[in-house]
Amino acid sequence: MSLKCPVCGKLKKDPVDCARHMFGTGDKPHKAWFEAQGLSYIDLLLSQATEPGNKAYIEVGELIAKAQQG
Amino acid sequence: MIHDFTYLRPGNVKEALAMLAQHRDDAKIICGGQSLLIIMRQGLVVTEYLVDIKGLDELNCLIYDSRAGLKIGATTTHRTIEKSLLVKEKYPVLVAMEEKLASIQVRNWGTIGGNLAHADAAGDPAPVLIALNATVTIASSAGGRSVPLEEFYPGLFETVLSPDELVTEVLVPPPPAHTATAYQKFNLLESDQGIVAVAVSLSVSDAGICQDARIVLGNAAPIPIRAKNTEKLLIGNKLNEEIFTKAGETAGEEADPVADIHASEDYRRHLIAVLTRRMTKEAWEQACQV
Amino acid sequence: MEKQLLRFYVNDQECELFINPKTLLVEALRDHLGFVGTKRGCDTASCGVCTVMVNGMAVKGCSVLAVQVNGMNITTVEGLEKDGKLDPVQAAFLDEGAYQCGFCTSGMIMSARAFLNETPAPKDTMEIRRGIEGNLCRCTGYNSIVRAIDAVAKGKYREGA
Amino acid sequence: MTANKYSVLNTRVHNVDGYAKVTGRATYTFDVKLPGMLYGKILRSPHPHARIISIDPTEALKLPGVRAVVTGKDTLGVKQGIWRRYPELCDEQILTIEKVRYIGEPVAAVAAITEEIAEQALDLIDVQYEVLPFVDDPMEAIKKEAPMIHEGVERNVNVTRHIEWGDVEEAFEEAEYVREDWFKLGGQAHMCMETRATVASYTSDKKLTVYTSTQSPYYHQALLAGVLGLRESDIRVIAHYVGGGFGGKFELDASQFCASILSMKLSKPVKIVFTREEDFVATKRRTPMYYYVRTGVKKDGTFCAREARVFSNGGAYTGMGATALYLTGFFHSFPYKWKAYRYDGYRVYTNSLPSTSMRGFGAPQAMFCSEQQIDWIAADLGLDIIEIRRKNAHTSGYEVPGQATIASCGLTQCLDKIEQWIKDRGKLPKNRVIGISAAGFMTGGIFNWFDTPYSFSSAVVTINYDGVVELHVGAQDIGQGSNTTLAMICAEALGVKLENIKVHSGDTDHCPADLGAWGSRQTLMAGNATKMAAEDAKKQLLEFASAKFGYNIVYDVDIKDGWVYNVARPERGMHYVDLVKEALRGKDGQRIVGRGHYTPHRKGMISPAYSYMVQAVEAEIDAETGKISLHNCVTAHDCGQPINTLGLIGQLEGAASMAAGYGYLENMPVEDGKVMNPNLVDYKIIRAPDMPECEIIEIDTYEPEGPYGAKEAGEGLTNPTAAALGNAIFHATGLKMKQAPIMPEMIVNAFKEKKKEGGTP
Repeated sequence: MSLKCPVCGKLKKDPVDCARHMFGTGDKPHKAWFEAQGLSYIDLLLSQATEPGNKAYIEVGELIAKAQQG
Repeated sequence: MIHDFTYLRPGNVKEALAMLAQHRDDAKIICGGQSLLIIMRQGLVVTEYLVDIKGLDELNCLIYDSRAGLKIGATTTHRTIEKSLLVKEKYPVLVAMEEKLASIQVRNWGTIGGNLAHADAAGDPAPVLIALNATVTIASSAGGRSVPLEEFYPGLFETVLSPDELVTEVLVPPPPAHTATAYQKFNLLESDQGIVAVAVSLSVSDAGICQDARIVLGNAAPIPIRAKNTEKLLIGNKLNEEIFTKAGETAGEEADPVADIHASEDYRRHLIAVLTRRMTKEAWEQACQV
Repeated sequence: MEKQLLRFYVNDQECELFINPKTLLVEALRDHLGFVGTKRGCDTASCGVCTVMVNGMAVKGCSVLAVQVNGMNITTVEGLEKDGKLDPVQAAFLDEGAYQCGFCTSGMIMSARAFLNETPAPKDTMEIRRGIEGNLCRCTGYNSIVRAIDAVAKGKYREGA
Repeated sequence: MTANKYSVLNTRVHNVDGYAKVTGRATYTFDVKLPGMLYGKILRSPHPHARIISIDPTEALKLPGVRAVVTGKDTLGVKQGIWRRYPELCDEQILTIEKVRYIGEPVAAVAAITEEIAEQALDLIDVQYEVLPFVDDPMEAIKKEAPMIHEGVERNVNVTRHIEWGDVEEAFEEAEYVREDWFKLGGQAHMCMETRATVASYTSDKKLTVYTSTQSPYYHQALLAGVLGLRESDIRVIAHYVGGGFGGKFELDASQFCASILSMKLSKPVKIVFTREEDFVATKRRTPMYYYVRTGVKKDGTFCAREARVFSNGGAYTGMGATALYLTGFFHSFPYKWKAYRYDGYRVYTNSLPSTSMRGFGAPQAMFCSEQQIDWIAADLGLDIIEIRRKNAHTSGYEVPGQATIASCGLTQCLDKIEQWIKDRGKLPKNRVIGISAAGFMTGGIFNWFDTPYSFSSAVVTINYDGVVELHVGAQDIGQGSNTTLAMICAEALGVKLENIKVHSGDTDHCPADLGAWGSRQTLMAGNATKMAAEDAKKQLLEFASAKFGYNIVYDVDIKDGWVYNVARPERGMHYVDLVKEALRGKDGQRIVGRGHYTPHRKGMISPAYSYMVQAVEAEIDAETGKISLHNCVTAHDCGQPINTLGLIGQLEGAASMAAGYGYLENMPVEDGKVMNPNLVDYKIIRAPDMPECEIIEIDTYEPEGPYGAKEAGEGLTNPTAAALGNAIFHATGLKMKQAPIMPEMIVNAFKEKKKEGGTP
């Protein structure tokens, strides 16, 4: 299921891919999106970095997907 | 940055001793200066007078006498010892040690007296010379004395020299019959200072028994130390692999090394054990042949 | 501190200096006499870029007081070329590409020259390697330098060869 | 090897600066002495992290001979960095104003009439600090409770980089064997023989001349303009001879900045030379990293998926570290085809000396992990170490998805040659064992984080009346021999002898802008610019020749070895010098000028071309002491068309020496933020007796983007050696060495561990 980055509109192939893009870009507007959702960009980034699996990406991906479906 | 000093160049030993007697604690002796200048640059040594004995040719000599042994004048360079056919024939271990001491440039200018008086626990000559039972001759304007090299170092970077004294020569007794000395240091690079070093001198009786042993550990304590328990283990025995291993273990136990960035205390003990075993074996095999 | 009169020979030229006795040989050569071919690279007598010959012996110019070489003959890299002709060691370094940044080269060439004077026929390349162990080179990995010294030892640059 | 079709390329020549270097005539910044010159020294922080309360220079200024003391407050306070496109990554004030972030950070600088007085004055400057808690390990620095090193940078995460292609999860599911490992990679000092050095001379007409030891005069011209508030073109950077760089001399350093600031204050030349200790503690270093690698393969050795995570110890500032973070992730996939690949890199600020680019640029760390893990996988699956590499090797025409297109690749041939070498080596002496590693590397970076408006490389060729060619390039010779390589390319392209070429470089007043010597870019980029300039000049000459000869226009005219001729009838022609003389007359006396430039376009994310190599290291391991000695280091190497034969060998051997150092000698322990071995007694550089023989087996390929088909050599070869050594140890002992450099004590401890676990060593 392809979807757009909620910040810059870049088309991504799936929610996880989109979340990776948002973390990876990590500039001010992208970071601001996390804060606007009540999330901490840096906490999620480091939980992704230090914990096994893909938890943070999946969590954020789901959030983006839900927002775009809604 | 080297602090200013007044430079004194004595024309002979007597003059040098007079200068030391006059200036005592305010004076330092420079010979080759290969270590001294480094620590002076670091500001670790500051002196009012620097007495330069490098040019004292009366101390630049290598003399062998079958009764007295080898006399090495204090200003004799490492390179002179290394290249000496006399030394190579009588004390091959000294040549082998010198060949791996720092670099040719340092050996060309640095002297045996300066090296011993610098009292660096990682220095190469001291362990070997202690294993060879060397003594140092010390002079002062009041007279002279002779000190076994083994007793020359009371502590880290310290010697028994008083401010008015000068090392004039090193005396190495003639090698007893059926004796061999082996030396090895452990380092990462060929001619680097040893992380640890071991010198082993063994004498074998006609009956093939270890009659005497002198084992010296370098950089294994604040000063070069004799591994006396290890020596006891060897003396009176016919040596074999089992004893070599036991000797290594014992030496590792009686060493008193400290940790630094190059090696932990444990690793140093381990290396001492390995090198002691290897050098004991090497010295034994050689001693049995000569 | 009392300045000292120092008279010595640099590349066969008689030189006189009246200097602070703490002046190192390399400082006398570089700062007072302008022989800047000799470099400095450390403060621990480790790197060898300050190597010059004193009475034919390689020594590190940073570990010798200038006053200690009073009356002696110093050769620096500038003194190797004779009558517009490179010393064989210099020619061999050129031919083998035994230098890169060049900062260690002067000292390396002096060590090589002194080594070959003393050991004209080294028994193997390990002996050559030991001959230059006091000189660090960060660029070449030494092997081209060893080849250059080996070529000189093997007579490639002998007159008429 | 095929016969050489070139007259100049791939022949043995003396480097164009060789004579100056073997006679001691080459003058470095270290040797520069200007009339009235003062000497500068830098006061450095003793604390890893502290707030500066006050700096009082009063007593220092009273010392006779002291001319000036400057602090951050005397500067414009610009936070600078080399990633100029990204202001948030420009984070370093070279004379810091508010805080110090590592031990050795400059806080003040003194100018005096002698170096000694300047040094004495440092002790008289009174600095009051409020000492702050510090953190010097990245895994600690990302914790919530860690002190914040840069305001607003949460959890000290400086930069993150992510690379991904394919469906990683799916590819791991396809894998029949998965292994994961953590690695720890150390720092390494560039240890240039010439320490950082600058002579800055400012005159009241607002012109600044800066002699400095640099890899990129243009970068330093531009960076200095930014921090000093001067026009770029009013700053002249001169670097005729540079005593080594290795990636450490293209960011702004404190010698350049402080000498310039002092000179501007005094309108006198000021010289600052770093001591060896300063060069160790207060420059930058190879980036230490924690590396997590998870790899999935099929039982037959086909690579399916790889996932890697890196936490790099960034130290106090960004420097070039952001690029190293990206490149390590990219090259961790090299030189193999992965169906799916994911890399997440995190660069973390710590209170230790900053990390940056160093020869290999992140790749040696990547290869140490990757290439060892491949051998471990092969061992677990019972596969041959050459075969598993061959099966997954890059090939010409391969596209690294979304990242790069590999135009030329000789990796398979490299593997074949090394396999053959190992076979021919036969039975090894006792305690010896061979380990191998493959690697690849870039030929110049495409990225323009510096935001230069100029071409990446430019060259100007001017032909004088006597046929002598003045080649002006902005490329910088730091010992790698670029001046010679470019002269050879110029001579070949023009058809003249090498002796006809004079190279001018290392002077921004006279040479065109060029990004300089880093990332293995000069042979390809400056080489292409040079070739283009030479061809431009040649075209102008040939126009005259054609007109003069009056041949039927279907005939080609060319120049080779100084002879201008009809290609179909080579005996018909004239000497090049005679042609030049006539051509100049025809141009109303103007000299012939050719221009060339190069900027990569449409070449992917990283680089226009990639070199490949496989190395075999024959090592002796003393299992009891852990001592390692190297006996052979053989490399099969694809650098496209070799240009400078001797220079190529020298670069490869030199790379091997530095890489071997990274493998088993060059350790940079940091305790409480302090580098513990900042001198050449305790920091071990390989010396001649320890250096193994290095046989080079050249693999001929042709790189379409490179000048005459040439690509990178000399940087890439810092990548495989540490891994090959690790593999040698693995095959000798079964030990898996997960930390570089591999110190003997680690081997001994690993044996002990293994014994404890009940394994047979």
